[in-house]
Amino acid sequence: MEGLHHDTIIDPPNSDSSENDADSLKSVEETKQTVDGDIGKDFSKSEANKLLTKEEKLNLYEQMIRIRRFEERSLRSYQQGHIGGFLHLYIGQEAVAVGSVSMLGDDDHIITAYRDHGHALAVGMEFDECMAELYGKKTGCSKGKGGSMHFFAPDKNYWGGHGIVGGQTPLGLGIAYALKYNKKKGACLCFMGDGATNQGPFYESLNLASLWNLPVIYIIENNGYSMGTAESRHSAGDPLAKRAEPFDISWSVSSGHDLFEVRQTISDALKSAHENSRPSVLEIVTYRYRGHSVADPDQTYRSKEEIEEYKTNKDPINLLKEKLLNEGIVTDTELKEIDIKAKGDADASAEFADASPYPDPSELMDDIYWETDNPDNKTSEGIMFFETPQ
Amino acid sequence: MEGLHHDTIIDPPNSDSSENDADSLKSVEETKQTVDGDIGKDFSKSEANKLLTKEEKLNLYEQMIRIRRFEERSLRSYQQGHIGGFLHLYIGQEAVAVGSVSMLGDDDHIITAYRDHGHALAVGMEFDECMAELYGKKTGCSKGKGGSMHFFAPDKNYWGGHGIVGGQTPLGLGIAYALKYNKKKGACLCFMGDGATNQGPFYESLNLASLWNLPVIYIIENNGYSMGTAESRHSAGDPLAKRAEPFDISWSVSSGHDLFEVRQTISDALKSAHENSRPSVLEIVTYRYRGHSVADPDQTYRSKEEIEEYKTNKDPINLLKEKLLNEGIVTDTELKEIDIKAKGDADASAEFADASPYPDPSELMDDIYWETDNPDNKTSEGIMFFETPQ
Amino acid sequence: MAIITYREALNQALSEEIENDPNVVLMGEEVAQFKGSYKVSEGMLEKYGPERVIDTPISEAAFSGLAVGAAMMGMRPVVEFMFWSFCYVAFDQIFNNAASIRYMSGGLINVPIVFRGPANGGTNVGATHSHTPENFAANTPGLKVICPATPADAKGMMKAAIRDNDPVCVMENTILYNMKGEVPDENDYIVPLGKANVLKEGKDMSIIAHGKAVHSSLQVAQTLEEKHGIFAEVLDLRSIRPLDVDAIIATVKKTNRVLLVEENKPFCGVDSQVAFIIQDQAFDFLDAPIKRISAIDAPQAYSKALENIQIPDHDRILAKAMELV
Amino acid sequence: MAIITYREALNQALSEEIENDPNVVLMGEEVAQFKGSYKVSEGMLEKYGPERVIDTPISEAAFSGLAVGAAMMGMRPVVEFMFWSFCYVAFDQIFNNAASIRYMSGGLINVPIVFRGPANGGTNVGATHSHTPENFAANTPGLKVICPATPADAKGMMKAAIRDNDPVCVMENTILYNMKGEVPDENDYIVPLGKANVLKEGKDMSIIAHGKAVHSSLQVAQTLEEKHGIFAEVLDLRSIRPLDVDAIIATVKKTNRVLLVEENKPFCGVDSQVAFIIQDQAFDFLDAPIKRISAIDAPQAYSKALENIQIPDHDRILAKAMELV
Ligand SMILES: Cc1ncc(C[n+]2csc(CCOP(=O)(O)OP(=O)(O)O)c2C)c(N)n1
Ligand SMILES: Cc1ncc(C[n+]2csc(CCOP(=O)(O)OP(=O)(O)O)c2C)c(N)n1
Ligand SMILES: [Mg+2]
Ligand SMILES: [Mg+2]
Repeated sequence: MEGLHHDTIIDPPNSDSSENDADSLKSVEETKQTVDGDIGKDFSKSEANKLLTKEEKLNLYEQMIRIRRFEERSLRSYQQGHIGGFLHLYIGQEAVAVGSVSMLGDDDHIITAYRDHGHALAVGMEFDECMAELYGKKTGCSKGKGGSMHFFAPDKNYWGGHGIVGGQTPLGLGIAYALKYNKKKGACLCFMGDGATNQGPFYESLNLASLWNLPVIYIIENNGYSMGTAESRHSAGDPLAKRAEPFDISWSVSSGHDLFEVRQTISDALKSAHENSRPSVLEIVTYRYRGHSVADPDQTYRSKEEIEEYKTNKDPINLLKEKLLNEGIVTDTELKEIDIKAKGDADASAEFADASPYPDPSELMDDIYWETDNPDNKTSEGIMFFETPQ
Repeated sequence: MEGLHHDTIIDPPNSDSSENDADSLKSVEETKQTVDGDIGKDFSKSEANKLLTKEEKLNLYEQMIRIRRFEERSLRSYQQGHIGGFLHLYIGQEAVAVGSVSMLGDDDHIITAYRDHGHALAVGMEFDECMAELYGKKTGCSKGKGGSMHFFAPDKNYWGGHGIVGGQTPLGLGIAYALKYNKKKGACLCFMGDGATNQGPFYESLNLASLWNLPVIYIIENNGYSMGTAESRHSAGDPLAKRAEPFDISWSVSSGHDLFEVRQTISDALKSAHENSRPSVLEIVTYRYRGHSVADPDQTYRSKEEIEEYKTNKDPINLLKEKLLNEGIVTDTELKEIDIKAKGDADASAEFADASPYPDPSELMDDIYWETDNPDNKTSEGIMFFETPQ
Repeated sequence: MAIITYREALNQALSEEIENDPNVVLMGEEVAQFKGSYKVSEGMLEKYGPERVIDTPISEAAFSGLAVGAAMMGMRPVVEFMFWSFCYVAFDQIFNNAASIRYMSGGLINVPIVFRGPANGGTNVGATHSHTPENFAANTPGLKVICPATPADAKGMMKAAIRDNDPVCVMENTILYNMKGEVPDENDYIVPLGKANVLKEGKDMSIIAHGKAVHSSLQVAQTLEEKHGIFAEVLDLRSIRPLDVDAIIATVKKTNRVLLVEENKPFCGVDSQVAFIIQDQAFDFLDAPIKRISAIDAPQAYSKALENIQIPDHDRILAKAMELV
Repeated sequence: MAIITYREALNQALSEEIENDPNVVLMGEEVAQFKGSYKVSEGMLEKYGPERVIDTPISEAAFSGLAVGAAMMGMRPVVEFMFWSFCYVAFDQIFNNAASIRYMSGGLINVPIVFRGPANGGTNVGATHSHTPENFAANTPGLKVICPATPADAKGMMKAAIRDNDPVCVMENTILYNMKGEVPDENDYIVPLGKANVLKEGKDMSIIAHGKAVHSSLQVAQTLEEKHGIFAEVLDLRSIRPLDVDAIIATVKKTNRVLLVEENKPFCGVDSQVAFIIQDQAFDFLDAPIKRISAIDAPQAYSKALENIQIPDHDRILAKAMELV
């Protein structure tokens, strides 16, 4: 797999631990050593997973398959012309969002980039509001104003969906800062791509996170490519997560094909965040099956074989399915039913979106300022808008 | 020295060497081990210094003392109201600029930040043009348009003088890029402060430098403070130069109080740049005696004792002076004469600056566009300026 | 009412709002231990502690974005830029994130944040440190922009900005920091955004300005009156977005002649927009073309000999005013 | 003269200049192996190799600055932004370094560089990807800014920009990339910067536009003529800085009525400056206030239902034109 140096699990870091958080660093490091010691390790029995019930496991499976079916349906809608702009599909990466979000407590928050459908559904957003958003409809989660790249659900601790590469990395820091300021025992998971590690604000954020002991967890979803640029062509040094080390931030590399491994990785980092208010950088190796966006013809930078290889041997949904079947706790029929329901719900959401109204032209000027949306509480005077719809 | 963790020479890095430049990395690493193994080591006998003649050593001494006298004179001029805006003095750091520049060949270039008088004089700029620039006079190196922060002498491979912290780091990269593109065996020395390591573009630049094998040498002049903020309050992790490591860039930490050590450090990095087109990050530990700028009352963030301690024990000019006297190759009188001449020239430059005319109002509109400065070669039409002096 | 400096007025506003609301914090380079590079936050670290008054590394993009993230969570951060010029290294965080997140989320998220600091030329600090980006901010829907010109406004508008539920860019001026004036002590002294202020009544022409240009305009108005018997009305815009268009149109209708003065660069400076609005809404009331004075259209020069010419001064404004009559 | 697309015209210009001058290189995200996200550089990697056509990581600040540094050394880099919107993360490098280094060095250093890429809304990519910063660039002395609207101009002006010894910002439009037109094949086909173009002669009003708005304006002019017997002159500014003020004033003096159309946001958009200039220099020739149409003053919306309204379209322009007569 020429050009790809992202899919190897490497040595654990010997990051100097700063004094006040030796404990948590140790706990993270122990995990790393486990990871490293045993690449084929069965994480389903690890600390974070050993108590999962059948229902919980099925639910995790269901979340992944639902994300996939939702996105497959959205792709068809795009091809049918119902969706415009960008559509960045998460297909292949589902275990990362689902595994991560499944570990979060009430005071944990998440923020991500533009490839945000998976995280949105994982936090519990509904198909309907998401599909409607893609259709640019009034019933969309962002009233049709944000589109694919900008799903938000602050009531579910989900802060978007951000289109500028790396632009969310300081925002995630700020969420963590606010949690700490308010004495919450929470963390902010800030997702980003491998390509995003080349945006400067990420490093500024790492420094601040470590210097101020902020509970932010940067998760590099390393799918091997920044658009059409393989990791080896966009980044010097390996692995990417190691870029945290000089800032005295604990880091690790783990597999994002295995839901259980993702959960364990996140669990360790959350502990460090909750107990010692320390940041982490987690590189989670994954793969996207589709082009960068629907507009990417996907012909210049990787081979069909490479994609097939991932689909066949590393698909996170298949891997989980096999595990569950091998454990003998579920039947094929149960899994099929889940799938059928997911497809049905996806279709229904497309119908919902289709039937929903577009925002009214008058709504163009809503949601810009709190103040103009709340005229009764207006405190300023003067003109706020200089060209409005007639 | 509370808050200061910058003045310790630390363990050599075990930076993974990328394949194509193992040689040069080794040579840099060997040096580091030497540095580390022997803090009080006498670098005057090291590779880069052992062939220096008496004249050459005296010349190096002279350059340092001239920078100091120039700046002391500029401070007086500032206090007398002849100089406006900012004035960031380099006093205490002279060995870094002089040592570095003394190693450069015809195809080596340099660029720095706003604390740029030392580098400017080291590359051979004249007192007169520099002092006149501070005075905002027409005879200044930048015709009075740049001021203290913006000295330039492209004819001497000196590309400024840049006011935005970290903003020069991509420019230095570009100079190195152009050298390589033009198949020159040269490098670009890009100087920056410890505080500047917290600007994102620096990391973007490190990645590009390593990925594209560009002969840029980042020199972090670590004087312990970013304005009033001690290193330990602005940066997580130690040492700063280690931030290069995840990008597979060779780095080191060395003393900037010893001119000979600076020369050796630069020499090693230049070799790596010239022979293997590899970047380096060199942290050179130094100290500034004066406030951040002349406007800094210097009362909130460090003690008088700390400053005195440096002046007494680590002053780069004194250290060299003692060495030369101990070697018995110069007499006190010779050194005094150099000093007297430096002071005289500094005074003369202040007189020159004072006597020089201010730029004419009409010159306000010069130097903005090449095209408007070269009306005979104008290719565009239309209006270029929308408010001009009457 | 005490007579205090613009700097002290800002300090009062910041201190009072920190006391009023536990969600307010002040962060920026050198604001705490160093007391602020321009001493605006002097004494605040001692009074409010390092949780409320926070020194940052030189990482404008990260701490601006951090503050936006914190504001999304309900905090009300005040971010100091040592110079507004440094917004150029944090542009995305301010002009995309602070400005558009409310819109892109369909109104789900508010960003109650203040970005503040000096935005001016005139102190011989050269091209990169003398930007006046009020026009860039005002061009950007989602942001509000104000330029208080007096100590009282510095206090009242800063407090309004901090209490505002939207992102507000407060552009101050290092040259005004030492200016003294009467400033109400009340904790509830608020000057609402978007309300222009007639600082001098007149009938012969309107001089409209914002920021420090207000003071040069007042001097010119005085000269016009004393030396030429011309009565100029001086309108201080105070706020750029929202903009008090009513007040602008009212003065134009009264005097029929307009001179716009600003220290912004000319091309698409704030006054280009003001000029457009005036001719659009008061065309028939104009007895002469609208005239403008702005900074001379070169990068800001270091030499005082040049920069003194560059920033609109009394004589240049006066000469232009005389063209109008 | 071949009929080719705007995209092909750009490709021709870039290719010819790479062939003409060994100092010219093209760099940006996905320009080489991926053939350009909008395929502007298709085939160029194969023809000119990876030394001349260079893929970069997502590090706009670093590669923009790198290019400025290389330009200082005498190279003539062409930097592609996938979207001009991304200049927000490289703002300092463009708006400080490229713009001011010549000035701050007293003219010792030239910065012959081109920054190019699409700068437009209208494709449902939302607020952060739809910026039109031609006004920000034109506000900044030291930068030049052009917005070619036709395939021929795309070629001729891009070549002029690359040969120019100053930094030039070329703002293209993704929606125009597929537009076809006659484009001279000559290697020396140059359209000079700063020369506006009368695309349709008329006598009843002047419609002045730049970029894609030129085409909507032409349609409106046709409707005006066919449906209302009104003959509008359409002036394509082409270049924002330098600006062809003579051409602007000439058409105004001819028609006495002006409609300015742009896709920029209104407050301090390019046309606010154009309006100021017109009323300043042709006040007595104006029979009515200058009217403007710009993008609706909200962050760019994703939903096509909203964005279609947001960008000036035929009907909105027409309605405004009818107000003028
Ligand atoms: C600052 C900026 N530059 C460029 C882009 C265009 N862009 C969008 S996604 C992308 C690639 C990002 O790759 P990666 O971070 O690996 O995330 P992935 O798409 O693989 O999830 C690029 C170049 C952007 N949105 N923002
Ligand atoms: C982007 C930016 N932010 C802030 C400043 C203001 N500033 C100038 S120098 C400086 C401190 C820099 O410290 P360091 O990099 O250590 O260099 P030193 O002054 O010690 O040489 C600051 C904050 C600036 N010029 N640019
Ligand atoms: Mg990726
Ligand atoms: Mg320093």
